[in-house]
Amino acid sequence: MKLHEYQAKQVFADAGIPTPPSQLAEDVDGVLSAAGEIGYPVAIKAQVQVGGRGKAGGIELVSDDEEAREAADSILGMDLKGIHVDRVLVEGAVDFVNELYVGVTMDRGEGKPVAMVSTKGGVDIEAVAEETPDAIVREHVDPAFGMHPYQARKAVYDAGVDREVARDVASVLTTLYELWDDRDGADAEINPLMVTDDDEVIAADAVMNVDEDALFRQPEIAEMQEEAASGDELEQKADEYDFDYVRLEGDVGIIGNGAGLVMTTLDLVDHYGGEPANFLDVGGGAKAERITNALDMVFSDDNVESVVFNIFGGITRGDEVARGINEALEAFDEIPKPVVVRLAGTNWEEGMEILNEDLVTVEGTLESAVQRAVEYAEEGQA
Amino acid sequence: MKLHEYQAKQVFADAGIPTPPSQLAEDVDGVLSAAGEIGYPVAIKAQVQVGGRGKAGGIELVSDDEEAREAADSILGMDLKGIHVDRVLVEGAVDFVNELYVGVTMDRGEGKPVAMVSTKGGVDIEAVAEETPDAIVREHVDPAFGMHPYQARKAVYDAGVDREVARDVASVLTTLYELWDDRDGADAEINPLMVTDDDEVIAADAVMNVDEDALFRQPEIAEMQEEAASGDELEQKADEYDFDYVRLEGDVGIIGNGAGLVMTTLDLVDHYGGEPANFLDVGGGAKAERITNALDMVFSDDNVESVVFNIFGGITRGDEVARGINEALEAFDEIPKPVVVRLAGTNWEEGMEILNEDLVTVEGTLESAVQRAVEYAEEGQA
Amino acid sequence: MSVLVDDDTRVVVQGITGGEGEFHAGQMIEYGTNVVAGAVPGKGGQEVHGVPVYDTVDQAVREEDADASVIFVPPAFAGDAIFEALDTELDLAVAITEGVPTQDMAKVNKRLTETDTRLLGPNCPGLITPGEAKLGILPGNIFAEGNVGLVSRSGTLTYQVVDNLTNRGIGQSTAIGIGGDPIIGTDFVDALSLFEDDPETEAIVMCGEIGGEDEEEAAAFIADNVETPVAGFIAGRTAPPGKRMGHAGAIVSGSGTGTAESKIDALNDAGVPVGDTPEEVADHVEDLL
Amino acid sequence: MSVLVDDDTRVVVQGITGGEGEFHAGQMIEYGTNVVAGAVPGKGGQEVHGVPVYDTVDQAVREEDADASVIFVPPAFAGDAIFEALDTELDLAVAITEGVPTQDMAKVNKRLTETDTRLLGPNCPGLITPGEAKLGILPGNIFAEGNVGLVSRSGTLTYQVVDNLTNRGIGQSTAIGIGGDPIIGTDFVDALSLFEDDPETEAIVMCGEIGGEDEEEAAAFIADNVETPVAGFIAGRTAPPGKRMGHAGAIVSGSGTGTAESKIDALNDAGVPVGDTPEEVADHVEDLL
Repeated sequence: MKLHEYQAKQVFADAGIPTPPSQLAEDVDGVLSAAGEIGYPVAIKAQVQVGGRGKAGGIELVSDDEEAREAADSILGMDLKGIHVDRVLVEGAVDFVNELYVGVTMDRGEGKPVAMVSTKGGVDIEAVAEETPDAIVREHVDPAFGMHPYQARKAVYDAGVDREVARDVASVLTTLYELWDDRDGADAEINPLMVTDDDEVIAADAVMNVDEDALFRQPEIAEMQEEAASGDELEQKADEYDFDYVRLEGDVGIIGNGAGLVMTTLDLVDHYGGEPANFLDVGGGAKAERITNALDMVFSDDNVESVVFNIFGGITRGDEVARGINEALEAFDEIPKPVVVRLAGTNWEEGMEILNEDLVTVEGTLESAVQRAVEYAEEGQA
Repeated sequence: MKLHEYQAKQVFADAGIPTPPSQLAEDVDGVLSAAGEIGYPVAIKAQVQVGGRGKAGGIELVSDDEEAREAADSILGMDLKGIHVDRVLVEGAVDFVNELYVGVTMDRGEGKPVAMVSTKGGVDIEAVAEETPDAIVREHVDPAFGMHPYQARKAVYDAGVDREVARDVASVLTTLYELWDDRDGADAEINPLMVTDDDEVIAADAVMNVDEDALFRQPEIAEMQEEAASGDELEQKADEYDFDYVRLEGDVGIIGNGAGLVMTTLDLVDHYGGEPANFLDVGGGAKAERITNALDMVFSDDNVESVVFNIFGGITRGDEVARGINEALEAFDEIPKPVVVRLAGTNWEEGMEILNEDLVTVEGTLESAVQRAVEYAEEGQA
Repeated sequence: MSVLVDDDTRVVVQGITGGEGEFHAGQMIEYGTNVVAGAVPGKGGQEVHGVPVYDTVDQAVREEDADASVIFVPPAFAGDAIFEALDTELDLAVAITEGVPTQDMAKVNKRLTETDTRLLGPNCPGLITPGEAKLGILPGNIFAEGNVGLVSRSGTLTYQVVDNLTNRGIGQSTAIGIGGDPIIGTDFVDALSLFEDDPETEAIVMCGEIGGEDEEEAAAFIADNVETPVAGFIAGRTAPPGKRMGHAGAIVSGSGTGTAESKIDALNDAGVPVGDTPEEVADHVEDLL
Repeated sequence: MSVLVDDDTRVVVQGITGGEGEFHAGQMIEYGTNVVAGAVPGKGGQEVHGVPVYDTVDQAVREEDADASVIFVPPAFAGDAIFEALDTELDLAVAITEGVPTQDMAKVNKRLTETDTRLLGPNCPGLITPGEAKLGILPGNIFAEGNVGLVSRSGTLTYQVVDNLTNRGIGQSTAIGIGGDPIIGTDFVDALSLFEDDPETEAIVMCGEIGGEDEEEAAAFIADNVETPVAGFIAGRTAPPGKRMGHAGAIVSGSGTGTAESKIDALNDAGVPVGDTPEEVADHVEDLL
């Protein structure tokens, strides 16, 4: 779960990392009053979670009321890579001489946290990682001990950070690690960490991704989640229903249990010439209501022309799935789009007995179910 | 550094460990008013750091004002194993059905922390450890990970704690470990941890010893240290001077550098028929002032008839030692007791040049220095 | 003719008094698994399905000589339950729980370097040696005894592939679901190495998916160390880069590795035929046997 | 004719810009020790006694091929400095610092199980191979080249015993001060085993003191594993039970072990003569040679 910049900055500032003064604003007047309090020049930054905000016109540096009004007018309400901008962060501009990068993430391959420092901050750090990997110093952390102070120093000195600010940068990195550790971070990054000409360091941006599986013990972060919710309506609905859902471009709706099996179903739709409309994993052990919600999700996507329901029961039981499908479809006067069902595994026979076959098309294998759904979608488009 | 019971109880209570209601009192009125607020019966407990307070008459259970007044009168001002009692803790008496023991300490042999639980609480736990070692369950903790919750449960269930209170006892043990860890504990113990007939657990005593070497990062504990100061005047003086000092029964005062060498000097005093008056280690790298303080310490002990000064310089320099001895002794019109000096190691020649040999007896070897001091002491007693 | 578990394996079920734990303990027993104990703090002395429950795993191991554990404990307590299992003398701990916080698993991962107990999972379906024992939630009836070893990151995809094999009369020596979380115990390389050392396993099926580099590493391991023939499957060919597909494993980094293409190429380079569909995987296995 | 260090040992001094660090780095160099670098955060690029200073130990090891470190860092930062040393490719780290919090050392002790770097100390005088190298604060002029290995828990007691030996013309192969803290790196058994394996060490002196059970363990080790003759000394015979004498090691638990008597008995049982005075120890060594 990714925090908005303004949320992450607050979390960082509370932990003692220096950040510029800033205020959130929702309209032009708010922007002007914030800028007045902070003092020009200020940056006006769209609070949407898309990459490359700056290049897309979502960040402007302004030095008086007139410029601020103009920038606020243009950014508030704009559509940034498909997301509507309804809030901006007004932030004191920092006069910097250097831009650094510091970050903490989980190195999945090593199975341990890694702290990173680079003097090539302020740019696309993924590109730096790709093109000049040695420009990013990586220090792995033993999660039982946590990050030792010397490790922060080692990363900072090895990265070639100036000796004048090295201690402060090491201290920011240490705090960032502790934050990442305390808050169940997935990634925590500052890019750029600006260095001013009087050797102050200040976090000009803030990224904080939190492990969704740990939100139960991060109540403050969980509270931020609502505010941080994605702009896409369908994805918001998926959040509410607590589904793993990804919207795609095609017309064959897909529902299944287990990421691997659902991905395989997508692959087969492609294999048989169709185009998947979505990825939707109901997870393990879904009960009837969850199945009903899944159908609701998929039908909410106007692009969908057919649905394939592929359940291989382990922990999930075929009878519950059948009950859910019946309930969902019996609520309609007319079934919106054809639904193909394939049930296997735990209690599949019981499921088949329960399933109202007037409402769905039943197939015995994954391959035939997908082929049938692709055919239906082609008919729908025709 | 050992906290008083009332200080340790406060620390434990702040961490969420249930303790009985209690108030500190310094006079009879204070005891009565505290007892009035808490409600009878209460225990009146002398706040002195000696073992076996109860047996020595330092703890009394009273059930009305009259008994309280009598007990307060007898305990306040009493001399408990050589320590004057000037404060008592007035504490609500707990009606218990069982007494447990829980503790956390450093297992020096293993080099790791160990959590302990026993159902034989309420008695001398050292005796239990000696006689029925299996009655104390020991769970070693990996200090990098800290104590896992399952470890607390394992210790508690293996000790045979009743299932009705096991979860609460495990929770107390977990908190005790965290406290011990956060506060740089040497030992943290609750004996007894009382179990009431409605299955509540409550810490009826509290022991907390803190690593003196870690006091620099435990400001709250360090502040308690003054209040917790030992009752012995000479040992208080040693605390002020920051010496490792132990007062003994004999008449040969001993000053040296390094615990092993000082102990060896004591052993030699004994070997040559004398009796050591004290152990005093000035530590490594002592400067002149510290040497002056050491002589002041030893002369403050009225039993002392002679002093042997044995310095083998490594980090400590002979010239500094000589300067300190001169300063200390030149301040007297008459040297109080004969001082024998033996200097070796770093800068011993420079020291010998500086040393005012009119004020001291110089010896070239440890053995001869000790023998001479023993002779002086015998002459002094004669 | 199996790896890791057989009908001698003595199983303790952590969380046996919870809904899932009780249900699947029953299913395991029904399948013939030798479930000898349960472990649930505070429930010691009870019985579930006729099996004695202990307060701690250690007690269960001591009293019932358990040598493997299956963990059905809610995610908030699963990390602790895994540590509890790892700190006994068990040979194998199987963590079924889905949704264990990644930082908890990083700590577990550290402990794994210090213990001889093997971990499978978390967020995995467990493993099964058909006809002998199943430890986990796999639907026993789709498996058949045989000589194909199967290892998979995905639970339900495993069932799908097994179904295709069994329907053709191809049985399995052991099927291992390693789980799809970012940090897991037993990985592809571990499982491949177990099957390679098992004289009765005559072919191996490896089902991977997009994200991470485990399949690439497995391919390199196969090229150097595995003589038993291997057939592969990779889920997620059509997943768009940068999108998260279900569990955390399924993120395509877009940086060359981690994509379906990179994994399939690596496997092909190691001489492993990769099927486009589960049916094609079964075709390949038939060819290899 | 030495263990652990000789004139090839390349030494980095952690904390070389502090008062003690600078003084003793000078003393070490004067003695002939090959001090190749200092390490102090923020002081990289400076020089002390003509030796280059680096910001991190890792840089010093990389740039100057250091293989041993001596740590003069204040107690609050010493634990971190020890970790820094242990996490490089150094063979040996010697921690002189007195007053390192015990819980910091418990964590260090855990790391020692995971690294190949040997730790000596903390709160120790270091070690010396007379005529070749000294790492630490021992006064070099009292030592003489020879064939007696010495290991001691106490710094100044070491000097005393060495003085008695040198005065009789008995030189030392290497003298090792292991330190008296509750948790230390190299212990008696480690040091005894090094001397036993050194063909040039013809006798060993072991100086212990009251508290703990290290001397008892060492005695058992000697009985089973050490053929080189050993003489012993135990400080604290007259210490009253329950009193703390200086550093934390010197607590007599009163429970049978840890007392001077128990240690002397254990050593005698292992065939080790124990002197009543440092002079007597020298007598024993003369007999053993």
